[in-house]
Amino acid sequence: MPSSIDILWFIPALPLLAAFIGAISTQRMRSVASGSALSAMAVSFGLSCIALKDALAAPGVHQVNNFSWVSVGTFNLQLGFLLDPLTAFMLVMVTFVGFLIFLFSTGYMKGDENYAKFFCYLSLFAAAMLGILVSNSLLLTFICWEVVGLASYLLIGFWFFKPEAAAAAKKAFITTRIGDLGFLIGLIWLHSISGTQLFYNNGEGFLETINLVEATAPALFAISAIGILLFCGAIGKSGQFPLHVWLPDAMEGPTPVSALIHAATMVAAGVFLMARVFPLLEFGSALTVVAYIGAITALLGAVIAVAQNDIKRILAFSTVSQLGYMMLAIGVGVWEAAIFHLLTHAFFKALLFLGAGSVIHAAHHEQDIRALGGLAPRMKITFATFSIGMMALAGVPFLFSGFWSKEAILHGAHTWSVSHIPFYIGLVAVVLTAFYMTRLMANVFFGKPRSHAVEHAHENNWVMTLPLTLLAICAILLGFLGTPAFPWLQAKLLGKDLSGALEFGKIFEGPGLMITSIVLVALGLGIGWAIYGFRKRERFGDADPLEKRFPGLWSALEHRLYFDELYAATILKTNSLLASFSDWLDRWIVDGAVQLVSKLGTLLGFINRDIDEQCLNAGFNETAEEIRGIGNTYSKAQSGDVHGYLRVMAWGFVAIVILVSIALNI
Amino acid sequence: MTILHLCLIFSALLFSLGLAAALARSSGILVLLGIELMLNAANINFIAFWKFSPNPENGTGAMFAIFSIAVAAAEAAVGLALIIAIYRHQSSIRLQDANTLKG
Amino acid sequence: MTTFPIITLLIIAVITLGITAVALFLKNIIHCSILLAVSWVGIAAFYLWAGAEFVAFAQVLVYVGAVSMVVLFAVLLTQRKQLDLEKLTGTVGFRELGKLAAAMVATVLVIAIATTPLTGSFDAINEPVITVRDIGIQLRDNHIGALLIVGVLLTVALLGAVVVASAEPKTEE
Amino acid sequence: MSASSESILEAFPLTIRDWLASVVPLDWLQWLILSLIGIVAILTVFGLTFAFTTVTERKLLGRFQNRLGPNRVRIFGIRVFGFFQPFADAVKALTKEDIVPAAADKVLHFLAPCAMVAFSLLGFAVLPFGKHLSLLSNIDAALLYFFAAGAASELAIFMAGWSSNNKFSLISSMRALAQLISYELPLLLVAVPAVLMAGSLSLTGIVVNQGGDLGILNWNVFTPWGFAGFIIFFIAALAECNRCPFDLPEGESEIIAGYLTEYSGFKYALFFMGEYFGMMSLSGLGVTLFLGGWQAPCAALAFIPSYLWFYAKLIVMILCFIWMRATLLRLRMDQLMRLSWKFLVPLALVNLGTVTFWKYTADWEGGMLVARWLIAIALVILPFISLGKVLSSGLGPRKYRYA
Repeated sequence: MPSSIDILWFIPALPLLAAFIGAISTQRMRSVASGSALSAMAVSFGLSCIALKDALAAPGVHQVNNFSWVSVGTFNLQLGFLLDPLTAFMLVMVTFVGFLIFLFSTGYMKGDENYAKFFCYLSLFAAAMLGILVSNSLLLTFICWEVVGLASYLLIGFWFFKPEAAAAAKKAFITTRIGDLGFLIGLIWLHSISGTQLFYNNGEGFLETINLVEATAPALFAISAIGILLFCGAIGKSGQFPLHVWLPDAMEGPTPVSALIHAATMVAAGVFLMARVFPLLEFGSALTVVAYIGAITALLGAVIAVAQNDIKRILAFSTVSQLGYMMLAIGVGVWEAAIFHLLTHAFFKALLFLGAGSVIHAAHHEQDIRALGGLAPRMKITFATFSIGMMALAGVPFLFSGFWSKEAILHGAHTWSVSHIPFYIGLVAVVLTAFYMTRLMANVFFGKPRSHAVEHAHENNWVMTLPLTLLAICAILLGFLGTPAFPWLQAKLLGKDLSGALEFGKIFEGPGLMITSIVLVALGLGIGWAIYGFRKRERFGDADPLEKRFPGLWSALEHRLYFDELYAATILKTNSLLASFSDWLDRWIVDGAVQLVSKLGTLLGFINRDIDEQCLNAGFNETAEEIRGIGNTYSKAQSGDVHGYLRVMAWGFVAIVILVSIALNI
Repeated sequence: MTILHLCLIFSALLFSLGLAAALARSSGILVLLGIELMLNAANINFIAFWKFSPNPENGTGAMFAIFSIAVAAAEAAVGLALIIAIYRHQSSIRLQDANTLKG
Repeated sequence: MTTFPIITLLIIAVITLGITAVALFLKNIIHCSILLAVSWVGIAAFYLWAGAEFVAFAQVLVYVGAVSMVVLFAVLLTQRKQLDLEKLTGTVGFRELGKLAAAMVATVLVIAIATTPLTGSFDAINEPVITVRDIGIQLRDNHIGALLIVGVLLTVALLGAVVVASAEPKTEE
Repeated sequence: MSASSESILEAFPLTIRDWLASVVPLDWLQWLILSLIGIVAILTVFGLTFAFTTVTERKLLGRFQNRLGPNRVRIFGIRVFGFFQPFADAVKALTKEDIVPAAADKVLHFLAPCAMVAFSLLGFAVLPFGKHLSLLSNIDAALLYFFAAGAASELAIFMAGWSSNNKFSLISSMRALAQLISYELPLLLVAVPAVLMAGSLSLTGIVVNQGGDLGILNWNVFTPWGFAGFIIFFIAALAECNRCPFDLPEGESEIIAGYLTEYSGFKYALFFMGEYFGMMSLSGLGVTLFLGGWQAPCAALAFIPSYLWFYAKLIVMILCFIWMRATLLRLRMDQLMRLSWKFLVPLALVNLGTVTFWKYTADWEGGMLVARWLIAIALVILPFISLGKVLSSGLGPRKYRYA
């Protein structure tokens, strides 16, 4: 039996195969497409569990399987696969949540005419994500990273006939691309410094050699800059401020896609990457940037989520906010808490999204919470599971997983030596989270139905409720993997034995840290219920209670603090300004210069002719013509002529050879 | 000056002739033929290096030449199809006329 | 070291280069294509000289048998009036510049090659022969992936060529 | 090349050649003479065969059409049923005026017939005429060489058609190009099975592979794939030689002899010569690939020298060509294309699969042997039937798109 590191590549390869099958199956073979996708995920899940078992047997050991990809002369580029507890936990989470989402999709997308294509894209997405997880090379990570971007583009724009969906897909693609540019630059820079792309290679990967680097100022600067550049990629993918704008728009895709993107995969990629290269970040001063960006994002997402009306949009902004938490955790140096929160969040957010999908499906694609209402008695399972998800997200104490992971982050932030500002921002976000989730629950499940479709809503079939139930169970149980009393997960992730640090006193450490946050959660829930629970919404058109009180603030929040408008006004404007400037430059300066030369030639010719006619009468005519000919030739250089370009290439080749030979003193 | 030098100069001259054709002829077909010649010159290099390599018995150069010929055939087919399409579009195969994209 | 192979090589090279040079600067495209077919045969002769029999025949089969035919077809399909032969040759400055560029490239390349020191076995006339069987085994064992890819590439290229060449403007229908 | 164990007859041509070559002392001169003798022998034998094939064809066609055919030519009063006709024709062609159209491309117009004959002769270099008779017997990729040489003859036809500067000629050369390219594919594809079975591209190797104790039953044509391959080969060869029913490029009744329109006198004769040489070399290839080459049909008949067997088979092939010409009508251009691309090429591809099956089941015996034959036959017949249905279905009104 081969060890699991050798078969690790099967985990992404199987969904890729399923994607291929999905790509070639016709509409009539739809069950083949979904069947292969589901079974690929199931087998991958099984393999991931084996990998997890192997990884847990030796925490703190990074098993690698490297191979040479490109070898030209002395340049040798290696790719590889890596197995350690971080990878293994993420693998299990992604394959499990992915499998449930796939299962849910078979119900949700039943009527869609591009069913097979959908599963093809889903599998491609999963394959790329799993590729990121098992990669042992920044380059391989980047390749998969881009494939994730492509797949998310395809999935968000799956209903491309809707203009909003098409626009959202483009937005997601382009916005994340901005971040990826930073990633790419960082990657190349890193390669030029360290000469390797491998994370771990028996003491030669850059994460291992980083500790040997002397902390001189240039090295510190370079490594910090690389860290920040890599973080740019994470900003794009994980929807951090200021590139968070694509994430809520991505809700235009089918709901399982939203669940997949927001819960398990795409947004997790950024956090995972940061956790993976943590030794690199730790070395420089990039972590501070990460912490502040994370804190800002956490607050921003929570604030905006308060005033949204689309059920999926609220969840999207809560994702933005939670991702901010995770980045905050990484920034303050407790990346194991970030991963813990990532795992718990993946489950309860997938649960929430699929619950929302269930609601939407039952309510005939009604997504506006003002039009829903009173669903609690009609959809009992959905209501129960959604409530569990909501309480996990809000951080209701002791029973729900979100509480434990959030606690771990806040604890880390509190002990951060640099500043306490992120910690206080986090506390504010805790209140807001509890508040907007209460608002969501009150509007969707209580009161009375406010549209015709909702009145006739009923529970969905097992394909959709089974994933909900399973996820709900996980959303509760998973928290106990990492309680302060028993930090098993953290210990495994760090590869250290933390049992010595097992202190019950930690719970009440500091200024009553845990008590504070419990109080804050209660506060949020209380305010929320006070505003939305007691006086329930009567009609669709009623203004929100908060809207009546603070109309200006509300509309700003409703418009997501005008980020889109801001970007449209600044970046897009700048872009088109730049474009028209280039146009102008080309039209007037370049072309003008060419024209000028030719005009000059003509002028010279004219002058010549005048002299000519008076003095020599004939001789210079030819010269003038010649010069005009040269002028014409110059202006032809800009003619879009293939030959011209070819010729320039030939001249360039000659020039390069000459230069090289001069340089080499031949 | 060794024999390999002679082979290489032969191929370099052939390459330059192809380049000259590609640069100085305006008919798309002839430009394409010039490019084919350049490919052939590259093949000559492969074969020459193979002949004078220390271990010619594994035949890498010849393999390369065979694949290169196959790709050149595909290139010729597609290129000529493109020329026919251009011709249908603007009833001329002068490459100077195919400058719709000029600034 | 016998001089016979060198003389053969020189004869092949001079004839091929001469034919190619003439071919590429004839006005008549048909003459160009037919002469070029001859120069491809010359290149095949070089392969034979070098002992790559299979490559030589493949060259003749592909270039003389297929590519030149397709070229002739393309000429006939695109050249309805033979009168625009003169126009096809382009302006004088354009041609001279092109030739100049090519001449520069030739100079640079020849100088680079001539000044590169090549010693050792490059002078000896060794007679490597790769048999068809060897080529087949190589293709099957070491290059099977490349072979499959080339097969797919050729299929796709041919289909693409058919599609591109047969796409008729809708207005004509 | 020792021929000690062979009969005297078998070694006879070699003996004569070696004797002639031994006259000169110098090494390289001897080499030259050896080569020249081979070339001269081929030219003489096939030149004479060409001459007599023409007259045989005319006489046979006459018989097919219930008339006598040429029977008047006499030399010194001897008339031999008019079999001296070709010599009279040669004299006539040589003495006729050579007319070159004023608008013709003079150089190409002159080169075309020469190229035609030259290219069609190239193929003979690799054919194994007998056990020891082959000009370039050591060539490894002989089959490839044969096709490479054949590929060039298309160029000659194109040159002829284009240089004549005549609409009909141009149309005919376009037709010829399209036809030759289309039929070269099935020709090549059905040659591959023989190569596969022999494991060699060398024609001698392919012939040797068809020898054995079973005699005639060892020939490729007596296997399912060989039979199908032979039929396809025969059809494609007919088309490659522009023979009826595939004589569209010449089509006297439509395009007044096509690329031959502007040729007269000896150049015209050269075209004919090239065409017949092409026919003979292709027949020779067919004999080599499928009919056992120079192998005798059974051991008892092996006392007849191998080159005579080869020649006899060649004659039979050529007679079949003539028979086809007398029997079938000319195809239309679209039918021609469809036959090749939609019928022969797919069948040839299927045939490739059949031969693979055949090769892998070489060790089946007993009942499995019967199964092997049945499966192979089914692999040949079923595609034939289904493709035939596709080919003949949906024959609507024809569209005149090309010429």
